[in-house]
Amino acid sequence: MKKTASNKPKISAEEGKRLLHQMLLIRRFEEKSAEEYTKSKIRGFLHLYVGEEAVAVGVTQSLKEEDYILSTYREHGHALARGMDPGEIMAEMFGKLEGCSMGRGGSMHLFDSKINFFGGNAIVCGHLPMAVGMALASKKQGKKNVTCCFFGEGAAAEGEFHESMNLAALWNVPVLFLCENNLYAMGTALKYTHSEQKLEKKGPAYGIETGSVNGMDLMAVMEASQKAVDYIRKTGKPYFLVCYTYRFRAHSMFDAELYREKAEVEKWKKEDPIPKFSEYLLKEKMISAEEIQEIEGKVEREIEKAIEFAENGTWEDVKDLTRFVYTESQRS
Amino acid sequence: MKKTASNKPKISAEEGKRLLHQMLLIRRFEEKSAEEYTKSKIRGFLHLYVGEEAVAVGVTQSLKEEDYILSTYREHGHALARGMDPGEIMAEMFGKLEGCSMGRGGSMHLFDSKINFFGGNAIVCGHLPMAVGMALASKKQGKKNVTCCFFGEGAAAEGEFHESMNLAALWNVPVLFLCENNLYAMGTALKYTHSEQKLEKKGPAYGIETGSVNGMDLMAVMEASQKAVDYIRKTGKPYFLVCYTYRFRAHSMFDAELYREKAEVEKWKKEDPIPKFSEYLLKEKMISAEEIQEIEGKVEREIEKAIEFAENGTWEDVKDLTRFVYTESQRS
Amino acid sequence: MSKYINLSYRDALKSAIREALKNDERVFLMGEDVGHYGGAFAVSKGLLQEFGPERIMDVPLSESGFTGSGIGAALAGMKPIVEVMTVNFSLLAMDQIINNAATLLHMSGGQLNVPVVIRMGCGIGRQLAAQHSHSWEPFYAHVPGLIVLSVGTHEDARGMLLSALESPDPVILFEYTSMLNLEKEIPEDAGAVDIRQAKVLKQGKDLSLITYGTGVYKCLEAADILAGEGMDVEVIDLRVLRPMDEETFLTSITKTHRALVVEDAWRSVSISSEVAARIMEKAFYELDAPVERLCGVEVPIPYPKHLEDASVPQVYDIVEKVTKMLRP
Amino acid sequence: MSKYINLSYRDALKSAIREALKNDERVFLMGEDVGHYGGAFAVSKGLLQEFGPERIMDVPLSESGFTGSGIGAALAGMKPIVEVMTVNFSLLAMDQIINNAATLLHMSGGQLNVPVVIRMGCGIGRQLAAQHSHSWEPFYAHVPGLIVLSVGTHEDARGMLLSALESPDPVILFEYTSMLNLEKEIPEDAGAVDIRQAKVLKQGKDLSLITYGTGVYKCLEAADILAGEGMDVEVIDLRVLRPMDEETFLTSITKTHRALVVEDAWRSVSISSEVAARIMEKAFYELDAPVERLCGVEVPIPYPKHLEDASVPQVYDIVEKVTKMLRP
Ligand SMILES: Cc1ncc(C[n+]2csc(CCOP(=O)(O)OP(=O)(O)O)c2C)c(N)n1
Ligand SMILES: Cc1ncc(C[n+]2csc(CCOP(=O)(O)OP(=O)(O)O)c2C)c(N)n1
Ligand SMILES: [Mg+2]
Ligand SMILES: [Mg+2]
Repeated sequence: MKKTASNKPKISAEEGKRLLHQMLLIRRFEEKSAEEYTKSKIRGFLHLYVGEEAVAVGVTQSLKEEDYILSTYREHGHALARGMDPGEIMAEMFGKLEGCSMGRGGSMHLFDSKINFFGGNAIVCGHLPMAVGMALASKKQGKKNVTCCFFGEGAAAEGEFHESMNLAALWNVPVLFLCENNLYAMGTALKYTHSEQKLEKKGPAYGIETGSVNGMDLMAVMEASQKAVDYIRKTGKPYFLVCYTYRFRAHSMFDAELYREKAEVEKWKKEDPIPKFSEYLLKEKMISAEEIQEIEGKVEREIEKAIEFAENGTWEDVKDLTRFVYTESQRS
Repeated sequence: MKKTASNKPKISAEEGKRLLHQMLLIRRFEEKSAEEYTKSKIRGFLHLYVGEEAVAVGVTQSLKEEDYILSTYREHGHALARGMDPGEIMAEMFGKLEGCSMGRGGSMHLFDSKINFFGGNAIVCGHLPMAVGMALASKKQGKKNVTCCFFGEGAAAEGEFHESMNLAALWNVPVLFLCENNLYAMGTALKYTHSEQKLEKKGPAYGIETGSVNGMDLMAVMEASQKAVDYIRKTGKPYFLVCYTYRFRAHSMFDAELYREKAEVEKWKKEDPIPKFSEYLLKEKMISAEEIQEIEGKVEREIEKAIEFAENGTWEDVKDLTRFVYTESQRS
Repeated sequence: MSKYINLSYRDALKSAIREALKNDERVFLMGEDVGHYGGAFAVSKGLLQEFGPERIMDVPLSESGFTGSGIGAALAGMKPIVEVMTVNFSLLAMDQIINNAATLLHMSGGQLNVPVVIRMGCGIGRQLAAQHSHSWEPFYAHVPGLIVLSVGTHEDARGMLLSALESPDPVILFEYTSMLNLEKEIPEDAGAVDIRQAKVLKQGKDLSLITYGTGVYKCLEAADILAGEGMDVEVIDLRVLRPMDEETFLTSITKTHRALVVEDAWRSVSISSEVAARIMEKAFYELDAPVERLCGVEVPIPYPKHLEDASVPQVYDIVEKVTKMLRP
Repeated sequence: MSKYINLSYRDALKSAIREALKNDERVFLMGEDVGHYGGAFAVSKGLLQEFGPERIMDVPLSESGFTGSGIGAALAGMKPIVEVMTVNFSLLAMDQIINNAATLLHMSGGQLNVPVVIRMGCGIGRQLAAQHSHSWEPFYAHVPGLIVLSVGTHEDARGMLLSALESPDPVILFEYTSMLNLEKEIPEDAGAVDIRQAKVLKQGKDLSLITYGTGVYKCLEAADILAGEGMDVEVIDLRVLRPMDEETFLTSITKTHRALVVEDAWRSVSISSEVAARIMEKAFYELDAPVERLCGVEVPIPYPKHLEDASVPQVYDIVEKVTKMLRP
């Protein structure tokens, strides 16, 4: 990603295609997951990211390999954007040993330490203190990496948000607090969650540099997160970035969506980041309709491969149930 | 307390004497407590309020009998200002059955439901959620009372502060969050506790009406808290008031005060609210030097009486140890 | 004689909440997603529409804050039902529950009652993995000042909440999410139940199966199978995990002289440890063999079905274990 | 042969922290008031001056936040020593400790180690009343994934932290504030200790006294008195509350055939329940009498000295109980 003078990201055609591919991969992956859920191949809680793809894809563009990422139970998008293997994610959700967490975690607990992806955390807001600690470690070790921590606007009501923001700012550690404000925490609308609904007003209460951005606009997210990450790398300080977004699907597969109007969802679908970005690429002549079809085709094959990988995976032997309760060399 | 047009409190000589008496009662009570501690009559943790008297006395002036008060482990001042019997407090600290909590609680756990004094809470910040709940109850019951919740600036770093502020504002409940910013949480200075040291910047993050005041100035505290309480009574909404104050003594009797300079303490002692208020009364000719002596004498007698009451108290029978683990009529 | 109706565990819970809300205007329900969403597990579905937002309060994610608020409201004369979505999240509210709710009465010398009822979804069985599947009854059963109830049957799903609301002291109510869809017959006029005693659900003379929660129906089923093989076991639902009613199981042992304790919770420092320890202390000379335990495997619960199933005792494990104990 | 030196429990703890900080630059201490104040109980007094604020970090009141940060730092290659001032406040950090520290390794399929050491002041004895006096070892001992150590002796005060820091898995270290000023002789070269096994501190043949924490010196004292009366009891310090070493006490019982478990924690669902249950399961036929328990009274600890003392087993209670058991 190059910058113009105005700091606006300017992308090449090639980059544009790569970004579109990433968003489409997430979208189709999620749709496929829902399908596999109805076939009972995937069980437990399944939280889909459909509609929010521009956030994960946009933010990860500004991150380097050595940066740490922590996310929530709605993390397939972040994992894919980070470059986790779709097959390993699908296998994880199938509960297979070949899954990224050996099938132990399922949809909510994707971990892949080799790409510095630290979950997949399902206690809302429980990973924020850890993120601060990882950034603290980086600082102590003289590393220059950033810790990027995704969480929802619902999470920001938890006490741990307050404690983590304060600690990060007190300690001056390089963490990006990335709030995905999709307006709902399960079925609880923003107005029932926060007395001050403009979440970006919360940063200054900790003296933390703060920004907000339209999370349905990939280029805007890229720009805002690049700015945030640049700031963090330069100063070593935390940054709070609020992305306004929306999930098109239910909270989880259990959700009857009683709490919002269909019309509201439809209205937001007009902001769908994928057609929006495709149109931009088309308009800028960086892509052709055929090329889009090619990408769709590629994504389809990748997902087929992922399913195949998952299907062919193996079940962990029941006798290994207690492996890794403690480190193997240590205790049985 | 009458108001002038400018909303400044204007007090009568009689009120002035009453207020001075209250502050002196707290001061001498605390000094006596320290003495009794060294005599081992009082044990456990003993947190003195010396230096902060103007806050407790100032704030309670704006409260009515039906209002609820919750406080911390540093609560003798609040209890006395509220009108709790000094003898019952001293007996409590002596561990006697005649103490306000039957001797079960000691210095950190003064309770007196007949004057709506709800502790004496020793988990830092643990009483804030309860305060919000009590205010919520008032609202549901159509009561017009205010819940006043005292806590330190250290407490404001806890997650429960964040959650409580948010809940109170979301629910519009009549609670006064009264932050006594004495610059230290045990030995941890404000700058190590809060990334944003201007605590009054935290109110707006919740959309809560916020004020701050010099907590060493009784009249200023009275004015600020009256304004806060008026606002709460009128709107039913919460208010966040930060009082800047200082404790002259150690955090508790265990504290060697390694973390601050003697000179700093001496500097603050020049702001001592008691001489300051006495001088004001003298200057305004509302009191004479002899009358101040009279008050001192009266306070001395009250404290003697309190000690006597405590000394003459009885020890709870060991066989009653498990009383009130459950309500008596319910379980043994 | 009362008529019987078929009811799901969920509907039994819900009907109790409805009745409580109707009977006493001090009662209100607060919790994450209890209102607009209809309850994370649809237990409170429709109640917002019926009772309005003052009685059915959606709260933000802030377990400590809203649980503490429930405690405060109880202090000030209300009768809040606080729903902590699942026990897994209750750790965030544990300070409020233990340091405040369980402690205030004693610490204030008997002045302050905290009549709050805290409901929590509990247990394994929906493949929700290591942060959503725990059985943490043992934590709360350790704490004096709390009344800890385990809703192991449909009668109790219907009745325990109503009784809990009569308590002047804080009650923790464990509801088992894996049982929500399970239907059973209960008397049409079922209502408040005793919340002081364990209950013998099936008489037997060969061995006492002592359990609670999801163990109850599993043990009853096992008892049926065992009966078919000529083994006559007694099934006891502990129901009240604190203060524990030991009379019921001690009496049982004077008849059967053998016991197996079954629970989903992790084995060490658990309800079953306590039961075994009490039998040891008070019925040692009645025992023909050591009391044994079938508990959850000590592992953060894994996601895949076969591993999840293997993490807690199943009916066949119970049958096998009892058979071994009776026909070694 | 090594020389012996006289050391307070506090100084033993402190010397271990100092040594750890010196030996490994990944080690740092974080906690409320560990720095400028010198530690709530003066355990870390002077260390800030010696090691500077990067290694001795004062943190704001935010138990969940800083404990979680310690866990995160451990994940990222550091070796943090987190001090939670006392176990009473640890409820605020319990979600981090259990849902993260104890769970991540298993849940990630073995990828993520959390080598954090969490120290907590624990126990009764300073008249700090109901919110500051608890013995909550049982909560943590219930949780797989944690290693839970109880520092009952000066050797362990000196050595357990050093060993804990070698563990790739999270360790909870309970230190007893009532023992801080107590001086004992320990070998001058005392260092790291085994953290897998219980320890027989005194041999005996008439009865096994099984205990931990503040119970250790109390039981040793009781054993002395009992010896004077011709009763020869064996004293076992459990030390490792999780994973519990049962071999040591089971072996002891094959010799003594009688046991009394002593602890300050509340009786129900406690360490002693677990010990009794295991003896029941695995040494039933060795027993000449039921295992008994002397535990904390189930009450939020009251402030006055006489009631506080009455809340936990004292030496004379132990002597009395053992005497009753041996000479009924
Ligand atoms: C501590 C905790 N409380 C409750 C839950 C149940 N829960 C799971 S997701 C969720 C909503 C979170 O909303 P938000 O943070 O906005 O993230 P989103 O799901 O919208 O991405 C809730 C209440 C949980 N997992 N953890
Ligand atoms: C949750 C919790 N953590 C730690 C403590 C120990 N502690 C008692 S008072 C205190 C400092 C509180 O400072 P502040 O809130 O500013 O109140 P102040 O004592 O200055 O009045 C600490 C750390 C506690 N009681 N509760
Ligand atoms: Mg959301
Ligand atoms: Mg302070």
